[in-house]
Amino acid sequence: MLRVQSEPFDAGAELNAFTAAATGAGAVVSFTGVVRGDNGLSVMEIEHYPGMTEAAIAAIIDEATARFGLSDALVIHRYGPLAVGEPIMMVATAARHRALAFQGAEFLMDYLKSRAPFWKKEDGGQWVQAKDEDEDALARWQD
Amino acid sequence: MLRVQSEPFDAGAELNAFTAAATGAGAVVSFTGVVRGDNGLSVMEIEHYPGMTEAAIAAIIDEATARFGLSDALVIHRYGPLAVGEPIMMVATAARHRALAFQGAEFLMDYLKSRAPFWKKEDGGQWVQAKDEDEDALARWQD
Amino acid sequence: MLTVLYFAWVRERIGLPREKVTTDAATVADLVAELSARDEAHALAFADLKSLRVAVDQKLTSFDAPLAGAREVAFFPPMTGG
Amino acid sequence: MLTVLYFAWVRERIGLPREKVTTDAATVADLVAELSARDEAHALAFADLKSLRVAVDQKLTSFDAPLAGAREVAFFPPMTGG
Repeated sequence: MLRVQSEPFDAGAELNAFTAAATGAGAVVSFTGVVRGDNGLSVMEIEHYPGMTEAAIAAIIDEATARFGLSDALVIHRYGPLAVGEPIMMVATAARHRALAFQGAEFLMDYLKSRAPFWKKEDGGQWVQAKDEDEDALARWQD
Repeated sequence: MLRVQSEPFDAGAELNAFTAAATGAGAVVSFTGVVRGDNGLSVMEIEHYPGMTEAAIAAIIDEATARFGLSDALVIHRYGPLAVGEPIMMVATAARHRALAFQGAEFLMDYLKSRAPFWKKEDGGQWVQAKDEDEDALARWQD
Repeated sequence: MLTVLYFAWVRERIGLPREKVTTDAATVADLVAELSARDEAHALAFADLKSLRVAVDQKLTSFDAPLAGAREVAFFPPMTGG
Repeated sequence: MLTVLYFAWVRERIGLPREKVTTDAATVADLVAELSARDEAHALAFADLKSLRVAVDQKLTSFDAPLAGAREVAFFPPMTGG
Protein backbone atom coordinates (compact mmCIF):
# COMPACT_ATOMS: atom_id res chain seq x y z
CA MET A 1 0.00 0.00 0.00
CA LEU A 2 1.30 3.45 -0.80
CA ARG A 3 -0.01 6.96 -0.66
CA VAL A 4 1.65 10.17 -1.84
CA GLN A 5 -0.35 13.15 -0.64
CA SER A 6 -0.15 16.77 0.44
CA GLU A 7 -2.71 16.32 3.23
CA PRO A 8 -1.59 15.51 6.78
CA PHE A 9 -2.13 11.94 7.96
CA ASP A 10 -2.74 10.36 11.36
CA ALA A 11 0.20 8.00 11.93
CA GLY A 12 -1.47 6.30 14.90
CA ALA A 13 -4.70 5.63 13.02
CA GLU A 14 -2.68 4.33 10.05
CA LEU A 15 -0.67 2.03 12.34
CA ASN A 16 -3.83 0.63 13.91
CA ALA A 17 -5.49 -0.01 10.54
CA PHE A 18 -2.29 -1.61 9.23
CA THR A 19 -1.92 -3.86 12.29
CA ALA A 20 -5.58 -4.91 12.18
CA ALA A 21 -5.21 -5.91 8.52
CA ALA A 22 -1.94 -7.78 9.05
CA THR A 23 -3.54 -10.85 10.62
CA GLY A 24 -1.13 -13.58 11.46
CA ALA A 25 1.91 -11.34 11.21
CA GLY A 26 2.91 -11.15 14.88
CA ALA A 27 5.42 -8.33 14.39
CA VAL A 28 4.67 -4.81 13.17
CA VAL A 29 7.33 -2.10 12.86
CA SER A 30 6.66 1.53 12.00
CA PHE A 31 8.85 4.50 11.24
CA THR A 32 7.57 8.07 11.32
CA GLY A 33 9.64 11.00 10.07
CA VAL A 34 8.81 14.34 11.67
CA VAL A 35 9.89 17.86 10.62
CA ARG A 36 12.57 18.99 13.09
CA GLY A 37 12.68 22.65 14.06
CA ASP A 38 16.47 22.97 13.77
CA ASN A 39 18.03 26.42 13.34
CA GLY A 40 14.70 28.19 13.63
CA LEU A 41 13.14 26.27 10.77
CA SER A 42 9.38 26.74 10.73
CA VAL A 43 8.27 25.30 7.39
CA MET A 44 9.69 22.53 5.20
CA GLU A 45 8.63 22.32 1.57
CA ILE A 46 8.74 18.98 -0.21
CA GLU A 47 8.80 18.79 -3.98
CA HIS A 48 8.21 15.52 -5.77
CA TYR A 49 7.97 14.04 -9.27
CA PRO A 50 4.35 12.91 -9.72
CA GLY A 51 4.13 9.55 -11.44
CA MET A 52 7.72 8.55 -10.89
CA THR A 53 7.28 8.89 -7.13
CA GLU A 54 4.50 6.32 -7.03
CA ALA A 55 6.31 3.97 -9.42
CA ALA A 56 9.57 4.19 -7.45
CA ILE A 57 7.86 3.56 -4.11
CA ALA A 58 5.84 0.65 -5.52
CA ALA A 59 9.07 -0.94 -6.77
CA ILE A 60 10.77 -0.42 -3.38
CA ILE A 61 7.80 -1.99 -1.57
CA ASP A 62 7.79 -4.99 -3.93
CA GLU A 63 11.48 -5.56 -3.37
CA ALA A 64 11.22 -5.26 0.42
CA THR A 65 8.21 -7.58 0.51
CA ALA A 66 9.96 -10.30 -1.48
CA ARG A 67 13.30 -9.93 0.24
CA PHE A 68 12.08 -10.01 3.84
CA GLY A 69 8.93 -12.09 3.40
CA LEU A 70 6.76 -9.25 4.62
CA SER A 71 3.09 -10.05 4.91
CA ASP A 72 2.31 -6.39 4.35
CA ALA A 73 4.03 -3.03 3.89
CA LEU A 74 2.82 0.55 3.92
CA VAL A 75 4.43 3.80 2.76
CA ILE A 76 2.79 7.21 3.15
CA HIS A 77 4.79 10.26 2.02
CA ARG A 78 3.67 13.86 1.96
CA TYR A 79 4.66 16.71 -0.34
CA GLY A 80 4.06 20.45 -0.23
CA PRO A 81 4.56 22.70 2.81
CA LEU A 82 4.92 21.00 6.21
CA ALA A 83 5.09 22.69 9.60
CA VAL A 84 7.61 21.78 12.30
CA GLY A 85 6.39 18.79 14.29
CA GLU A 86 4.24 17.41 11.46
CA PRO A 87 4.84 13.88 10.18
CA ILE A 88 6.57 13.93 6.77
CA MET A 89 6.12 10.27 6.04
CA MET A 90 5.67 6.86 7.57
CA VAL A 91 6.56 3.29 6.78
CA ALA A 92 5.05 0.18 8.34
CA THR A 93 5.99 -3.46 7.87
CA ALA A 94 4.42 -6.69 9.11
CA ALA A 95 6.14 -10.06 9.31
CA ARG A 96 6.02 -13.24 11.32
CA HIS A 97 9.17 -12.40 13.23
CA ARG A 98 10.56 -9.14 14.53
CA ALA A 99 13.95 -9.29 12.80
CA LEU A 100 12.32 -9.39 9.36
CA ALA A 101 9.86 -6.61 10.19
CA PHE A 102 12.73 -4.40 11.42
CA GLN A 103 14.94 -5.17 8.42
CA GLY A 104 12.08 -4.56 6.01
CA ALA A 105 11.37 -1.16 7.54
CA GLU A 106 15.04 -0.12 7.51
CA PHE A 107 15.40 -1.25 3.91
CA LEU A 108 12.32 0.75 2.89
CA MET A 109 13.64 3.84 4.68
CA ASP A 110 17.12 3.58 3.19
CA TYR A 111 15.70 3.31 -0.33
CA LEU A 112 13.07 6.01 0.15
CA LYS A 113 15.74 8.43 1.38
CA SER A 114 17.86 8.18 -1.74
CA ARG A 115 15.80 6.55 -4.49
CA ALA A 116 12.32 8.08 -4.33
CA PRO A 117 12.08 11.45 -6.11
CA PHE A 118 11.47 13.87 -3.24
CA TRP A 119 13.44 17.02 -2.48
CA LYS A 120 13.28 19.00 0.75
CA LYS A 121 13.63 22.77 0.91
CA GLU A 122 13.96 24.71 4.15
CA ASP A 123 12.01 27.91 4.59
CA GLY A 124 15.11 30.03 4.06
CA GLY A 125 15.11 28.72 0.47
CA GLN A 126 17.95 26.26 0.96
CA TRP A 127 17.57 22.82 -0.57
CA VAL A 128 18.48 20.06 1.88
CA GLN A 129 21.67 18.36 0.70
CA ALA A 130 21.75 14.60 0.25
CA LYS A 131 24.03 13.03 2.82
CA ASP A 132 26.84 10.66 1.98
CA GLU A 133 25.70 8.49 4.88
CA ASP A 134 22.33 7.99 3.20
CA GLU A 135 24.02 6.75 0.04
CA ASP A 136 26.34 4.59 2.16
CA ALA A 137 23.33 3.12 3.99
CA LEU A 138 22.24 1.49 0.73
CA ALA A 139 25.50 -0.41 0.43
CA ARG A 140 24.62 -2.82 3.22
CA TRP A 141 21.67 -4.17 1.23
CA GLN A 142 23.80 -5.19 -1.76
CA ASP A 143 24.23 -8.92 -2.03
CA MET B 1 8.22 5.58 30.14
CA LEU B 2 7.00 2.09 30.91
CA ARG B 3 3.70 0.47 31.68
CA VAL B 4 3.02 -3.14 32.65
CA GLN B 5 -0.70 -3.80 32.59
CA SER B 6 -3.38 -6.41 31.99
CA GLU B 7 -5.67 -3.96 30.16
CA PRO B 8 -5.54 -3.66 26.36
CA PHE B 9 -3.86 -0.54 24.97
CA ASP B 10 -4.30 1.46 21.78
CA ALA B 11 -0.95 1.27 19.98
CA GLY B 12 -1.90 4.03 17.52
CA ALA B 13 -2.94 6.45 20.25
CA GLU B 14 0.24 5.63 22.19
CA LEU B 15 2.36 6.23 19.09
CA ASN B 16 0.72 9.60 18.46
CA ALA B 17 1.16 10.74 22.07
CA PHE B 18 4.78 9.57 22.03
CA THR B 19 5.54 11.34 18.75
CA ALA B 20 3.86 14.56 19.91
CA ALA B 21 5.98 14.57 23.08
CA ALA B 22 9.23 13.78 21.27
CA THR B 23 9.72 17.29 19.90
CA GLY B 24 12.90 17.74 17.96
CA ALA B 25 13.48 14.04 17.50
CA GLY B 26 12.84 13.70 13.78
CA ALA B 27 12.73 9.91 13.79
CA VAL B 28 10.25 7.70 15.65
CA VAL B 29 10.27 3.90 15.42
CA SER B 30 7.66 1.60 16.94
CA PHE B 31 7.36 -2.14 17.32
CA THR B 32 4.06 -3.85 18.13
CA GLY B 33 3.84 -7.53 19.01
CA VAL B 34 0.52 -9.17 18.23
CA VAL B 35 -0.80 -12.59 19.32
CA ARG B 36 -0.62 -14.90 16.28
CA GLY B 37 -3.33 -17.49 15.80
CA ASP B 38 -0.95 -20.31 14.88
CA ASN B 39 -2.13 -23.93 15.21
CA GLY B 40 -5.62 -22.94 16.25
CA LEU B 41 -4.41 -20.85 19.20
CA SER B 42 -7.19 -18.65 20.52
CA VAL B 43 -5.87 -17.32 23.83
CA MET B 44 -2.34 -16.57 25.05
CA GLU B 45 -1.73 -16.20 28.77
CA ILE B 46 1.20 -14.11 29.95
CA GLU B 47 2.60 -14.51 33.43
CA HIS B 48 5.02 -11.99 34.88
CA TYR B 49 7.01 -11.23 38.01
CA PRO B 50 5.53 -8.03 39.48
CA GLY B 51 8.21 -5.68 40.74
CA MET B 52 11.10 -7.31 38.91
CA THR B 53 9.34 -6.74 35.58
CA GLU B 54 9.21 -2.98 36.07
CA ALA B 55 12.78 -2.84 37.40
CA ALA B 56 14.14 -4.92 34.51
CA ILE B 57 12.34 -2.85 31.87
CA ALA B 58 13.44 0.42 33.47
CA ALA B 59 17.06 -0.77 33.37
CA ILE B 60 16.72 -1.84 29.72
CA ILE B 61 15.23 1.55 28.81
CA ASP B 62 18.01 3.41 30.60
CA GLU B 63 20.66 1.41 28.80
CA ALA B 64 19.03 1.88 25.37
CA THR B 65 18.58 5.61 25.98
CA ALA B 66 22.23 6.13 26.91
CA ARG B 67 23.63 3.83 24.24
CA PHE B 68 21.71 5.20 21.27
CA GLY B 69 21.18 8.78 22.44
CA LEU B 70 17.42 8.35 22.37
CA SER B 71 15.44 11.47 23.18
CA ASP B 72 12.64 9.26 24.47
CA ALA B 73 11.66 5.60 24.78
CA LEU B 74 8.43 3.81 25.63
CA VAL B 75 7.66 0.22 26.61
CA ILE B 76 4.15 -1.10 27.23
CA HIS B 77 3.77 -4.81 28.03
CA ARG B 78 0.62 -6.67 28.94
CA TYR B 79 0.11 -9.72 31.13
CA GLY B 80 -2.87 -12.00 31.71
CA PRO B 81 -5.05 -13.55 29.00
CA LEU B 82 -4.77 -12.11 25.48
CA ALA B 83 -6.91 -12.99 22.48
CA VAL B 84 -5.52 -13.67 18.99
CA GLY B 85 -4.95 -10.40 17.15
CA GLU B 86 -4.52 -8.33 20.31
CA PRO B 87 -1.32 -6.36 20.87
CA ILE B 88 0.90 -8.03 23.49
CA MET B 89 3.35 -5.17 23.83
CA MET B 90 4.85 -2.20 22.11
CA VAL B 91 8.11 -0.32 22.07
CA ALA B 92 8.70 3.16 20.70
CA THR B 93 11.94 5.12 20.35
CA ALA B 94 12.67 8.68 19.29
CA ALA B 95 16.04 9.98 18.09
CA ARG B 96 17.45 12.64 15.80
CA HIS B 97 18.33 10.15 13.10
CA ARG B 98 16.63 7.02 11.87
CA ALA B 99 19.53 4.62 12.37
CA LEU B 100 19.64 5.33 16.11
CA ALA B 101 15.87 5.09 16.51
CA PHE B 102 15.87 1.71 14.71
CA GLN B 103 18.84 0.37 16.68
CA GLY B 104 17.32 1.53 19.97
CA ALA B 105 14.04 -0.23 19.22
CA GLU B 106 15.77 -3.46 18.17
CA PHE B 107 17.96 -3.38 21.28
CA LEU B 108 14.90 -2.89 23.51
CA MET B 109 13.11 -5.78 21.80
CA ASP B 110 16.06 -8.14 22.02
CA TYR B 111 16.46 -7.47 25.73
CA LEU B 112 12.75 -7.57 26.51
CA LYS B 113 12.46 -10.97 24.80
CA SER B 114 15.05 -12.65 26.98
CA ARG B 115 15.68 -10.46 30.02
CA ALA B 116 12.31 -9.18 31.20
CA PRO B 117 10.43 -11.70 33.37
CA PHE B 118 7.46 -12.64 31.21
CA TRP B 119 6.37 -16.15 30.27
CA LYS B 120 3.88 -17.03 27.55
CA LYS B 121 1.51 -19.98 27.79
CA GLU B 122 -0.66 -21.19 24.90
CA ASP B 123 -4.25 -22.13 25.55
CA GLY B 124 -3.46 -25.83 25.28
CA GLY B 125 -1.43 -25.38 28.47
CA GLN B 126 1.97 -25.44 26.75
CA TRP B 127 4.54 -22.90 27.85
CA VAL B 128 6.21 -21.16 24.91
CA GLN B 129 9.85 -22.25 24.74
CA ALA B 130 12.59 -19.65 24.66
CA LYS B 131 14.34 -19.70 21.29
CA ASP B 132 18.08 -20.00 20.86
CA GLU B 133 17.85 -17.27 18.24
CA ASP B 134 16.50 -14.86 20.86
CA GLU B 135 19.48 -15.52 23.10
CA ASP B 136 21.78 -15.24 20.07
CA ALA B 137 20.21 -11.89 19.17
CA LEU B 138 21.65 -10.42 22.36
CA ALA B 139 25.19 -11.30 21.32
CA ARG B 140 25.33 -8.59 18.67
CA TRP B 141 24.95 -5.86 21.32
CA GLN B 142 28.03 -6.97 23.28
CA ASP B 143 30.91 -4.59 22.88
CA MET C 1 13.57 -15.86 56.40
CA LEU C 2 13.60 -15.95 52.62
CA THR C 3 10.65 -15.65 50.23
CA VAL C 4 11.07 -18.11 47.36
CA LEU C 5 9.00 -17.44 44.24
CA TYR C 6 8.22 -19.74 41.35
CA PHE C 7 6.95 -18.80 37.90
CA ALA C 8 5.58 -20.53 34.81
CA TRP C 9 6.15 -24.30 34.68
CA VAL C 10 8.37 -24.17 37.78
CA ARG C 11 5.36 -22.85 39.72
CA GLU C 12 3.15 -25.54 38.20
CA ARG C 13 5.55 -28.38 39.04
CA ILE C 14 6.05 -27.23 42.60
CA GLY C 15 2.38 -26.44 43.00
CA LEU C 16 2.95 -23.14 44.77
CA PRO C 17 3.58 -19.57 43.58
CA ARG C 18 5.69 -18.81 46.67
CA GLU C 19 6.83 -20.11 49.99
CA LYS C 20 8.67 -18.80 53.03
CA VAL C 21 11.89 -20.65 53.71
CA THR C 22 14.14 -20.58 56.74
CA THR C 23 17.59 -21.47 55.53
CA ASP C 24 21.29 -21.03 56.14
CA ALA C 25 22.10 -21.75 52.51
CA ALA C 26 25.17 -19.75 51.50
CA THR C 27 24.44 -19.74 47.77
CA VAL C 28 21.55 -20.24 45.38
CA ALA C 29 22.91 -23.70 44.56
CA ASP C 30 22.85 -24.62 48.29
CA LEU C 31 19.23 -23.43 48.49
CA VAL C 32 18.34 -25.52 45.43
CA ALA C 33 19.88 -28.59 47.09
CA GLU C 34 17.87 -27.98 50.26
CA LEU C 35 14.61 -27.47 48.37
CA SER C 36 15.19 -30.49 46.12
CA ALA C 37 15.56 -32.69 49.22
CA ARG C 38 12.09 -31.68 50.46
CA ASP C 39 9.87 -33.70 48.14
CA GLU C 40 9.47 -35.08 44.66
CA ALA C 41 7.76 -31.95 43.32
CA HIS C 42 10.74 -29.76 44.24
CA ALA C 43 13.20 -32.39 43.06
CA LEU C 44 11.44 -32.56 39.69
CA ALA C 45 11.28 -28.79 39.30
CA PHE C 46 15.01 -28.44 39.97
CA ALA C 47 16.10 -31.54 38.05
CA ASP C 48 17.64 -29.61 35.16
CA LEU C 49 19.26 -26.35 36.25
CA LYS C 50 20.24 -25.50 32.68
CA SER C 51 16.55 -24.99 31.92
CA LEU C 52 16.14 -22.62 34.88
CA ARG C 53 16.95 -19.01 35.60
CA VAL C 54 17.26 -17.40 39.01
CA ALA C 55 16.80 -13.88 40.36
CA VAL C 56 17.94 -12.74 43.79
CA ASP C 57 16.10 -9.69 45.08
CA GLN C 58 14.64 -9.22 41.61
CA LYS C 59 17.95 -9.21 39.75
CA LEU C 60 18.96 -12.00 37.38
CA THR C 61 21.98 -13.83 38.68
CA SER C 62 23.70 -17.21 38.59
CA PHE C 63 23.33 -20.32 40.71
CA ASP C 64 26.62 -19.67 42.49
CA ALA C 65 25.42 -16.26 43.73
CA PRO C 66 25.66 -15.74 47.51
CA LEU C 67 22.44 -15.41 49.52
CA ALA C 68 23.81 -13.29 52.39
CA GLY C 69 21.29 -10.53 53.06
CA ALA C 70 18.89 -11.73 50.34
CA ARG C 71 15.16 -11.43 50.98
CA GLU C 72 13.66 -12.86 47.82
CA VAL C 73 14.79 -15.61 45.44
CA ALA C 74 12.84 -16.48 42.31
CA PHE C 75 13.15 -19.52 40.02
CA PHE C 76 11.70 -19.61 36.52
CA PRO C 77 12.31 -20.84 32.98
CA PRO C 78 14.04 -18.67 30.34
CA MET C 79 11.88 -15.64 29.70
CA THR C 80 9.63 -15.39 26.67
CA GLY C 81 8.39 -11.80 26.67
CA GLY C 82 8.13 -9.34 23.84
CA MET D 1 9.30 15.35 -29.26
CA LEU D 2 10.65 14.89 -25.73
CA THR D 3 9.30 16.37 -22.51
CA VAL D 4 12.18 17.49 -20.30
CA LEU D 5 11.41 18.00 -16.60
CA TYR D 6 13.42 19.81 -13.95
CA PHE D 7 13.08 19.54 -10.18
CA ALA D 8 14.36 21.32 -7.07
CA TRP D 9 17.32 23.64 -7.69
CA VAL D 10 17.67 22.46 -11.28
CA ARG D 11 14.16 23.78 -11.91
CA GLU D 12 15.02 27.03 -10.13
CA ARG D 13 18.24 27.57 -12.12
CA ILE D 14 16.63 26.86 -15.47
CA GLY D 15 13.53 28.84 -14.50
CA LEU D 16 11.10 26.28 -15.91
CA PRO D 17 9.50 23.12 -14.50
CA ARG D 18 9.33 21.52 -17.95
CA GLU D 19 9.88 22.15 -21.63
CA LYS D 20 9.19 20.35 -24.89
CA VAL D 21 12.34 19.60 -26.86
CA THR D 22 12.77 18.43 -30.40
CA THR D 23 16.05 16.57 -30.55
CA ASP D 24 17.99 13.83 -32.26
CA ALA D 25 20.21 13.31 -29.24
CA ALA D 26 21.21 9.66 -29.00
CA THR D 27 21.95 9.66 -25.28
CA VAL D 28 21.17 11.68 -22.17
CA ALA D 29 24.67 13.15 -22.34
CA ASP D 30 24.02 14.34 -25.91
CA LEU D 31 20.78 15.96 -24.75
CA VAL D 32 22.61 17.69 -21.89
CA ALA D 33 25.15 19.08 -24.37
CA GLU D 34 22.36 20.41 -26.60
CA LEU D 35 20.49 22.00 -23.70
CA SER D 36 23.65 23.50 -22.20
CA ALA D 37 24.36 25.24 -25.51
CA ARG D 38 20.99 27.01 -25.40
CA ASP D 39 21.65 29.68 -22.79
CA GLU D 40 23.47 30.51 -19.60
CA ALA D 41 20.69 29.20 -17.33
CA HIS D 42 20.88 25.75 -18.88
CA ALA D 43 24.67 25.82 -18.94
CA LEU D 44 24.74 26.69 -15.26
CA ALA D 45 22.22 24.00 -14.29
CA PHE D 46 24.22 21.34 -16.11
CA ALA D 47 27.66 22.60 -15.09
CA ASP D 48 28.34 19.77 -12.64
CA LEU D 49 26.84 16.47 -13.73
CA LYS D 50 28.10 14.72 -10.60
CA SER D 51 25.57 16.75 -8.61
CA LEU D 52 22.73 15.70 -10.91
CA ARG D 53 20.59 12.63 -11.36
CA VAL D 54 18.55 11.70 -14.42
CA ALA D 55 15.44 9.64 -15.03
CA VAL D 56 14.28 8.50 -18.47
CA ASP D 57 10.57 7.67 -18.63
CA GLN D 58 10.45 7.87 -14.84
CA LYS D 59 13.24 5.38 -14.22
CA LEU D 60 16.57 6.43 -12.69
CA THR D 61 19.37 5.87 -15.16
CA SER D 62 22.82 7.14 -16.12
CA PHE D 63 23.97 9.94 -18.41
CA ASP D 64 25.09 7.48 -21.06
CA ALA D 65 21.61 5.97 -21.34
CA PRO D 66 20.15 5.92 -24.90
CA LEU D 67 17.14 8.11 -25.67
CA ALA D 68 15.68 6.03 -28.50
CA GLY D 69 11.92 5.84 -27.91
CA ALA D 70 12.06 7.96 -24.76
CA ARG D 71 9.18 10.37 -24.09
CA GLU D 72 10.19 12.00 -20.83
CA VAL D 73 13.58 12.92 -19.36
CA ALA D 74 13.93 14.46 -15.91
CA PHE D 75 16.93 16.14 -14.30
CA PHE D 76 17.21 16.73 -10.56
CA PRO D 77 19.62 16.74 -7.62
CA PRO D 78 20.15 13.66 -5.42
CA MET D 79 16.88 12.84 -3.68
CA THR D 80 16.25 13.78 -0.07
CA GLY D 81 13.01 12.03 0.82
CA GLY D 82 12.10 10.08 3.92
